[in-house]
Amino acid sequence: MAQPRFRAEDASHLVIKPLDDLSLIYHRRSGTTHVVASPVPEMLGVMGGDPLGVEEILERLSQRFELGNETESLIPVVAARLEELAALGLVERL
Amino acid sequence: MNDREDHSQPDEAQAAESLAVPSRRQMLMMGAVATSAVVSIRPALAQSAASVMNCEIPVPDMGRAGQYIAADGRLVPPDTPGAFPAGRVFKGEDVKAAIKGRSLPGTSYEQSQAYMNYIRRLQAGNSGFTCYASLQMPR
Amino acid sequence: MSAMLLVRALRDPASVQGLGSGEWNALVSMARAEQLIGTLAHRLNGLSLPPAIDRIMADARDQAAFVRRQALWEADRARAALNGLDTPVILLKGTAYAAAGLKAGVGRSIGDLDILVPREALPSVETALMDAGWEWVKSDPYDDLYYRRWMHELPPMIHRERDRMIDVHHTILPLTARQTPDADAMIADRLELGGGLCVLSPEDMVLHCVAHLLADGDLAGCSRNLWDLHCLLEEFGGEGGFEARLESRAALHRLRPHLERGLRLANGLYGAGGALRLSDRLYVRRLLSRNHWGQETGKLTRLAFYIRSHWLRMPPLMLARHLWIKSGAGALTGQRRSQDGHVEIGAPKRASIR
Amino acid sequence: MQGLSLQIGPASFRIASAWREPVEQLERLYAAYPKPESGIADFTVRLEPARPWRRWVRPSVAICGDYMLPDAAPLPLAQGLLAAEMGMNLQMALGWRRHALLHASCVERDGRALVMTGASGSGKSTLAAMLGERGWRLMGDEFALLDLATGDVFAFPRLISLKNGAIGVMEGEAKPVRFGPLMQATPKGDIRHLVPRPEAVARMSEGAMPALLLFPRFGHEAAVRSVGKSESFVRLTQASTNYVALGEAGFAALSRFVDEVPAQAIDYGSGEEAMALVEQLWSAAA
Repeated sequence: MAQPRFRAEDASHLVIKPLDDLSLIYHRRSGTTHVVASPVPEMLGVMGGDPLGVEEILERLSQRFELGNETESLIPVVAARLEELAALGLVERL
Repeated sequence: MNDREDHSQPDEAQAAESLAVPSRRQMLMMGAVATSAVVSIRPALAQSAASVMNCEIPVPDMGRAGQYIAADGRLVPPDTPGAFPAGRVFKGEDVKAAIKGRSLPGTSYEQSQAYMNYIRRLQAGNSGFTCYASLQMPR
Repeated sequence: MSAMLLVRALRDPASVQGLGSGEWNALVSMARAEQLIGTLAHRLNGLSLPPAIDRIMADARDQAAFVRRQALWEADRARAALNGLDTPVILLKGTAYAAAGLKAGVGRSIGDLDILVPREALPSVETALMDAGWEWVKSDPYDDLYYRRWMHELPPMIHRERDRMIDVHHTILPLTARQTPDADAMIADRLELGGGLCVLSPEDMVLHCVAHLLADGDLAGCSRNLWDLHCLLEEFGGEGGFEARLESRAALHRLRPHLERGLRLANGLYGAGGALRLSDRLYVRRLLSRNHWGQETGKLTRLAFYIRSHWLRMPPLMLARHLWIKSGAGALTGQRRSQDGHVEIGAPKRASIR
Repeated sequence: MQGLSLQIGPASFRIASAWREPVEQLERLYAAYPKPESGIADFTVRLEPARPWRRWVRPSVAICGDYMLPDAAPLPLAQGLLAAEMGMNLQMALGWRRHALLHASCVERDGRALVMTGASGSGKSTLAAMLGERGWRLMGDEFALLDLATGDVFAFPRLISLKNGAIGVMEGEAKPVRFGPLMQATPKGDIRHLVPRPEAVARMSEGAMPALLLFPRFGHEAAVRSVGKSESFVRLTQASTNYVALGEAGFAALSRFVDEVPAQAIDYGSGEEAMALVEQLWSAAA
């Protein structure tokens, strides 16, 4: 089976406000407020409007951030966050 | 395509800016697979009574387990005369039926009345409160 | 004072300009009770109104915008959930009017999401929705069996995160009803909105509205439904040959008498006027039964329409059985779940009510 | 139906009752409050017999109006005043859209507001009532109204609803003429209403800049803990009945509020202890 690809909600639909350790995201299309922890805002940031697989997203994250762990071991983390975001409509599974 | 919002579109560059990363090569906490990274704000109470057909109301809540329920619904020490032992969990729909006059399942009439009086006294912050309050919502 | 005040304000917004404070108070309460406050607020937009009324109407427009956003998002979520099924998903009622940008959707209150799918797709739709977080609301086996056997929809489902209900229809009237609309034809003639969602054709949309108004419910929320019908007729009526197509379509769905009555009522109350038959007067009385405090009046008329609604849906013996079982659950005296007359409210806290 | 109209802060009500008693009580207790501008009310509250015969036989008051909870339990006529108050609160909780409505008490000094929120039994209402007798202007014991554009807080100074132990405390602070009837064994225990001081009513349309947010908790040893912005945010959304309905405007107002207003959780064991804590935190925030 081909790797699933995801596209983030267009940035114009999101209002992001960092507060402390957590950030708020107001999602205009749904009218919902989400309180999010890293790496969610960073993932949405690097995804832009592109359809991406898990590994591509991780690659983009690693270009901008020090990730600490081997990227290989972070694949399930990013995949889990994508599923979570897809259920909320913040990313769309393509 | 479904997005026919009335609000004015924000400045796209500005929105992109807010998504941008503060500084390069910053350490990013990735968290663990099983740890959810999102809490969505829900209305202070569920909008529809139907939504709580599956919800439950513990009598009493776990923090006060072991106490008995007096006829008027107050929590009293175990073995208080006239009070009923508790430690039961009722489904929202059973409570809803009880609001309309039935007895809670597996209880005598007086026992059901006592438990219902306890439930009616629930305050915000007690477990079961949201369930009970939303049972009273209009459909 | 009756809800004629509300009907007149909707039909001819300029007529409100002479109202006194007592009439304004009555109008606001009636419009809220009939779930037409958002519609009224849009109708009155731009008129010179007392400042206190301006504020109330601005609130109602904001609330309508919120309800609309929520409804369209819910439709989008259903789209995402059913994306992979290769089955048409047709929006019905308020969400359809809003998504298609129709006048009937302007300011309208919208409750549950109603969708129509082919009957043979029901099992896969059910599964896909449950995979995407919807779950059953009812757990009473009689209710469940009743729905599956006799109703035109699956038992209602609710989304466990968003607390929003979805009604999945496979036709537009209960299978027990005396009319049998041709659901296959409705689905075949759907209009694509783009992005994977559809609405009914104009003729079928009008006929669904008529069926919903007259052949299905007990006329709860009928003022709003009749306003929908009026708006649809006004919007589509300009298209060449629409009336003729509507009539032949009504014949196909066996809804001609309903269409005729619907046209008379919509014209009589909201349109240019026209002759009402004697039997229409009972409907009008039902529609107008509100006093200036917003209270329901005309208890007997309401009861008559409640019994009628069941008569229309079911053969008599089945009706007797249904009412018997339901009366145990308090359905005759308590609140019935209106077809889409969901009271749109914010989120009350019991803690705040003392 | 008997009726009266009244204005509380920015909101106005038309109240109809099938009985005279609740109307007479409201007329006495709300005597100093203005009537709605041009006679038009934002909301209608109706006190109706729960069943037709309940007008006369063991009269039972159903709380109805523009916004309703159909399953809400009716009250005996002796608690008709409470029914009216509940009816007005219900209209605000379900229908108000002009401000972010926070389930919080609020007092003002020097143009700046102290907002207190917490679960029932936290004592926020009693604390506001006490402060309102001790040099602060009471803005409300139940709802604080957050302006969506300016971030100011506005008052909703309805009658103060004193419960159980708070009744005795406040009977020692205010004159008897300011009290309503004692209603015993209501669904919320004993309740007695207190008319706010004349200044609170006279200045009820004046807003104030929020300067401090407290989460009080009664029944514990005195303690102070600072509350983070995101925790405040989540707690305030859960204390707001209209946050979600307000959409982006609500988001902007509430996220700005938690960003700008310092927040602290306080535990206290007595009213006097709480008064001292509040004064101390207030001077630190000033």
